[in-house]
Amino acid sequence: MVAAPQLQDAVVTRMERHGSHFFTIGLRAGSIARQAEPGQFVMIAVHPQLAADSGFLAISSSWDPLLRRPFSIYRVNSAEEEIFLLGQATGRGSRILAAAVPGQVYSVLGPLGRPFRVEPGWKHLLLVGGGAGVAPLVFAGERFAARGIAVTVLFGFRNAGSVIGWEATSAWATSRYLVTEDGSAGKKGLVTDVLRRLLASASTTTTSTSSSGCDCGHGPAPTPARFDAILACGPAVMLKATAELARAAGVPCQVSAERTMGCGFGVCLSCVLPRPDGSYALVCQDGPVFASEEVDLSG
Amino acid sequence: MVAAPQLQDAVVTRMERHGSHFFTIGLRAGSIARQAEPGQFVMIAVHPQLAADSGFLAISSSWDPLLRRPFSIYRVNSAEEEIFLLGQATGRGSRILAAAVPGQVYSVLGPLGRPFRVEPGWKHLLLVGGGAGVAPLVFAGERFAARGIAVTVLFGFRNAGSVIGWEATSAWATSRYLVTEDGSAGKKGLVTDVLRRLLASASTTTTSTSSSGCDCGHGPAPTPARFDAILACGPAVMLKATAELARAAGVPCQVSAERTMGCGFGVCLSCVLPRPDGSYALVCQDGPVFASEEVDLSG
Amino acid sequence: MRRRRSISLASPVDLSVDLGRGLILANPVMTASGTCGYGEELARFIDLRQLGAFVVKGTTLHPRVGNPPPRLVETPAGVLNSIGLQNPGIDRVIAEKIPFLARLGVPVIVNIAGDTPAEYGELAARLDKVSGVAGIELNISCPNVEKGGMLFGADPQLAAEVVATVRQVTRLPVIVKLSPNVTDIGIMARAVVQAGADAVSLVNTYTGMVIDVERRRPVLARGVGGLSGPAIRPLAVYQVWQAYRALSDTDREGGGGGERSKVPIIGMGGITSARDALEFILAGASAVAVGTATFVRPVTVLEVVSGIREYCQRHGIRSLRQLVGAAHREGLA
Amino acid sequence: MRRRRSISLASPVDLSVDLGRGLILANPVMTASGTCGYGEELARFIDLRQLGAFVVKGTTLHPRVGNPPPRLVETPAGVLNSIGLQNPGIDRVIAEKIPFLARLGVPVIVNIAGDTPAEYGELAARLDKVSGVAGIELNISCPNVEKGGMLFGADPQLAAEVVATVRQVTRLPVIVKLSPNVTDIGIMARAVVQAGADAVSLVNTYTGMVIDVERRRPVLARGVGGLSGPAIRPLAVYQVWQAYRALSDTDREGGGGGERSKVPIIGMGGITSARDALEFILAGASAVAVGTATFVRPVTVLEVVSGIREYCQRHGIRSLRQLVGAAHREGLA
Ligand SMILES: Cc1cc2nc3c(=O)[nH]c(=O)nc-3n(C[C@H](O)[C@H](O)[C@H](O)COP(=O)(O)OP(=O)(O)OC[C@H]3O[C@@H](n4cnc5c(N)ncnc54)[C@H](O)[C@@H]3O)c2cc1C
Ligand SMILES: Cc1cc2nc3c(=O)[nH]c(=O)nc-3n(C[C@H](O)[C@H](O)[C@H](O)COP(=O)(O)OP(=O)(O)OC[C@H]3O[C@@H](n4cnc5c(N)ncnc54)[C@H](O)[C@@H]3O)c2cc1C
Ligand SMILES: Cc1cc2nc3c(=O)[nH]c(=O)nc-3n(C[C@H](O)[C@H](O)[C@H](O)COP(=O)(O)O)c2cc1C
Ligand SMILES: Cc1cc2nc3c(=O)[nH]c(=O)nc-3n(C[C@H](O)[C@H](O)[C@H](O)COP(=O)(O)O)c2cc1C
Ligand code: FES
Ligand code: FES
Repeated sequence: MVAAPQLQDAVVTRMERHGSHFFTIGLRAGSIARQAEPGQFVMIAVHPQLAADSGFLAISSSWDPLLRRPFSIYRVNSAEEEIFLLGQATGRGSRILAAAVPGQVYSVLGPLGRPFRVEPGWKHLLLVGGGAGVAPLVFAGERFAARGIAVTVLFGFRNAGSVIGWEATSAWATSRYLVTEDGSAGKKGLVTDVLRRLLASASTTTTSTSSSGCDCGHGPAPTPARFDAILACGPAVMLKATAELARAAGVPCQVSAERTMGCGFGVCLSCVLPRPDGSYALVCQDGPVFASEEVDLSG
Repeated sequence: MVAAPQLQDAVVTRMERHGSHFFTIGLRAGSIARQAEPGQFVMIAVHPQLAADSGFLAISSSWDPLLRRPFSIYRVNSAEEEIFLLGQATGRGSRILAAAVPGQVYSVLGPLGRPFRVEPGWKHLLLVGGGAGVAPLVFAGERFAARGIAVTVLFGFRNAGSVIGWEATSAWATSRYLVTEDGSAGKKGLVTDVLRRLLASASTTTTSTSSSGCDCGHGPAPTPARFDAILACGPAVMLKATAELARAAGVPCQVSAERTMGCGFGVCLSCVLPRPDGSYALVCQDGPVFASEEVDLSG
Repeated sequence: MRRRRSISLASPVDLSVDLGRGLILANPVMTASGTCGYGEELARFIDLRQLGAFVVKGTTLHPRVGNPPPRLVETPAGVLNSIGLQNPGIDRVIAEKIPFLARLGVPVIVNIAGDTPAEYGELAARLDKVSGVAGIELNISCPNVEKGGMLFGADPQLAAEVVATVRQVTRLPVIVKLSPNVTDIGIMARAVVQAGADAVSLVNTYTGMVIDVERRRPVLARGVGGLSGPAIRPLAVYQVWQAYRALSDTDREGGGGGERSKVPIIGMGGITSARDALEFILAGASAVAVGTATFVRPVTVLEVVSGIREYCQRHGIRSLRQLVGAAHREGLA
Repeated sequence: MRRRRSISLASPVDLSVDLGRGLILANPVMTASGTCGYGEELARFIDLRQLGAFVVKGTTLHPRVGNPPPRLVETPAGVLNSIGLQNPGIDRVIAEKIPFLARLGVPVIVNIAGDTPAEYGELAARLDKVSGVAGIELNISCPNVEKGGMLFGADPQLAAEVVATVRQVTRLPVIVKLSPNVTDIGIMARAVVQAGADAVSLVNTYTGMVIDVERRRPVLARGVGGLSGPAIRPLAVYQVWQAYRALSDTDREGGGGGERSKVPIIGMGGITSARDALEFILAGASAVAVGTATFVRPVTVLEVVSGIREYCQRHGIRSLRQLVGAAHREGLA
């Protein structure tokens, strides 16, 4: 049973902007930091909060944008009761949030959703991430590696300027593969190019050194037997391709899906993803992490 | 002819909070700083601005609160092309603005409205201000004193904790009178109590030392002949009482009025104040400074 | 000037509301249908027993999968939704959903939607004796389904027919949820009250559309959706104001002799705080519901309860009833 | 998938709009009546000649002082106003206000409001030969005056009567400004077009109310007001969508043989940027107007012009006409 989500006023402890679009924000959110599991997310209000109005309850400083925004938990610093989010400033809400300053207070709801599920006996995980989608994978890698599981990382980005979350993986990854669309960092190509080779080599060899090598500058790294599971997060088209390759290779695959979310906790019914049987799953409650065959990722 | 107002993106140069409600904000706004005259105001968007949306023109980061807020120009630092506003955090908009941080960019429209008018030959002005209403008077005193006009200051506040703009007057005021409603700073009472005495003594003596003395701790100051005019700004009830006392004493009185403003530049017709003939004046265009007999201050 | 009695802050305030047919709520604040599911999700954030009533998601005779996504798009200070009444159907709602709320003891109002008057009747009949169900809300104003919905909500005769059908099969209080997408909501309010409604609730969402200019088509899969949230509040307050005027001369069916009884109005649309709720009450609502704000801040509905209580204490109001419609009486001076 | 022709960014885009009776605007963007006075104030911020047209403040036969304050109150992402048609009367507008705009050469559309059909006729007749006046907009939808206004705007027969009266006395293009406070705006649109309107503009403001809970009465002196601004945009886009559908089968009077001519719709309600304007165009508007956004950012209306041009260039659109109503045609997949 996943712990109950909390509504917390969280102080910004750190705010860093990376390149022109990404930012990482640290928030002091004790009970979320304590309970969060990899794959879970928070809903954060994009405007800082003000104190209560005299006599009346001021909910937010502004009603536009109205909705909170979902962000995966990227890292947790338990000692400091901090959570970190890795955000991409794209639309109105995330750009407003990107203006946060340490010391300001933001309202955060979480942790929400179902986390990645690692089964007993799993020894080697492959994390496949694209863009800001690497966020929950970094948390997952850190946590699961600490439990002694081998973790291979395969991250893809548009170009060198948008590489994010990569440094954080060096502390615990068994092997790391970096690709960019234009080849300006790591190998040129898509994650699926590398994934295809990784799965092929893993299924034909029992113990091997990665044939494609590690493009992160650390030289070839040893790759254990085969992957017990793939955990993936990123653009829908990447998730779909990853799921298909995984299925073909017979490797269980969990994907973290994204959908417009009105509430994040199951009451608005907006975040639906079709199941193969035509009914709908709620990304916020049944997900965001799904076994890839549970949902129709193109729906 | 008053110069044309400008729409400017102004960087916050300074932000200070005073007590629990007041703040002064410095903004780099070249053409406004150069053109502004005492009594004029700006309309400021309460949310910081974001860069333009790719391909589309992003106007503001948020549409709620929608309207700009009017603030009098409190001081001008011409050398640095800075304007200062003295704000009171009361409702939603001003409280959001009060969260401004140096370096952020705010959209400012101004200078707007008609300034205080000082006629040739005027030698002594009395400034009567209450609460945040002292803002345009500080600018007026500074400017007119620099032109060699004697300026007496009479400011009233609720209590010691809400005294604001008082320090700034010491550099140029001929005499200063401070009152608070609870007597926790200056003399206990209302500005009208002191005003009544000032006008009485001024009209009976030609050259006098203020009979009520200066309550600001600087000891009695010399008061020249009589006041050529009173410039007043503050709560409506104070303005009305001041205008009446001025009329009785035969001293010309200009008041800076406040009204909800939709636009600040004459197109929404929301900021109306009745004239004695039943027609309406626009506070943003015909004012905010009016000769006290031009408008019905209770309307 | 109004006189203010100086009473202690701790003095008790009577917040109870009589919705008719014996349904008395401890306080005037409820959840708005479709914004709080069937209670289990919200129960993780608040104690549902402190609500005046819990209004469940719109329920139909047969299960509905709802509309394809996207179902929701944000608008300035609002959201546009097209959920399409996704729900497990009345039988499963009765078997699996209502017991949870019934156990808590919070009055449950079931929001129902049908394609025909007969379907509304059938739904109401099945609910009539279900333990825990305190009232029925007829959703005749959903803009997000092909049939029924809006049609009934915009036609006084059709609406009256639905109400009359339901009235015959249930002794539960019947609340009719009105659409604001009409020229005169007062006509609709009178029609349903004359047909036997015990109360009216308003507003449901306003029909709207957002277009994705890059893809040159509506964002929502079904094109149109229903607008809710703070953006609509001034419109909704006005609709309650109008409905209150229209109902001022209309007796509640069975109101009997004696004092003229007003038909209670449940006001909603963009409520985010006690202040907002009080706007509706002063405009004529006896009770209020919180919808979209729950998405943003799940504790809102209880903050509204405590905020209203504080307001009454601060203003020396002993009974909330004093405030209902007070903005009409204080006049425009 | 839509094909995108790759053309140079500098390629010219035809933004012109034909509003009928020879009134051709250089671009589709105008000011909304009552939000830009008679031009002098706005001219301090923008070059009015770059506008498609300038629509002046609602003008009446006799001068009006307007409603007592407060006349405006902010709402979530909107404003509620009750100005009450303050204006100096038609004679002074003709003598003192129009010459300024006429000299600039921007097409002037005069928004008029009367208490009776005859008054509309009288106003139109006086404007018929005034130099610089390019069109007349009939405001049959103002919620802020006692008589006329809304009454005409909610009744297709009364509205048609007003239009027919005006049609007889002027050869200027007649635009009818519709109220959104109706069950079906399509019925109103058809009625006024059949009565001789050359174009329709929509929406005027939505009737709303804000209550001051501390004073327990409406904030606005007249109680109700009209809601405008971003808050209403999704509602207004939908109304344009509906009007476009309704008018798709309705010929423009005098449209003559040959190709079926659509009646142009001027869309407005919450436009703050080119993106917003494009929503209206894609929903079926041939032109758009910017109202409340001008208060917040006086340069908006010109930013919309340049933003639309950029959009067309980026998407390889040679003529804006290709986009009008395109969201209907691209279908909902
Ligand atoms: C479970 C989950 C976890 C996520 N984790 C991350 C993360 O760790 N880092 C990160 O950068 N992004 C993450 N996203 C995506 C992020 O929520 C969106 O980028 C963000 O909501 C966009 O908001 P906006 O205001 O910038 O865009 P706007 O275009 O202004 O948003 C308008 C509306 O669309 C919704 N929306 C827009 N894009 C998306 C999207 N891709 N997914 C879901 N809703 C969207 C918004 O929430 C909002 O309701 C996650 C999404 C989900 C559902
Ligand atoms: C010409 C002029 C100069 C001003 N100069 C100053 C100044 O130097 N320092 C200062 O602290 N205040 C000044 N004010 C008052 C200041 O504009 C208001 O306090 C402020 O707009 C309140 O906004 P809010 O968001 O805090 O209140 P809210 O209650 O959220 O505002 C809601 C609406 O009411 C309007 N409003 C509320 N109170 C006032 C008011 N007193 N006057 C006008 N509109 C109001 C707001 O502009 C807004 O449109 C001035 C007002 C005017 C008209
Ligand atoms: C996502 C969503 C789903 C809704 N579903 C229903 C419903 O099933 N039945 C109903 O009567 N109203 C439904 N409504 C309308 C709300 O109950 C309420 O009338 C409306 O949202 C206005 O209130 P608000 O602004 O507080 O949300 C729904 C509203 C939303 C936003
Ligand atoms: C303060 C104000 C005054 C208005 N006056 C008029 C008017 O005189 N005549 C008219 O037809 N519409 C008038 N309108 C309506 C606008 O022209 C426009 O239809 C409406 O505001 C919606 O557009 P917007 O959201 O861009 O403001 C007025 C609107 C506002 C806000
Ligand atoms: S986001 Fe509301 S139900 Fe999932
Ligand atoms: S504030 Fe708009 S006219 Fe004065």
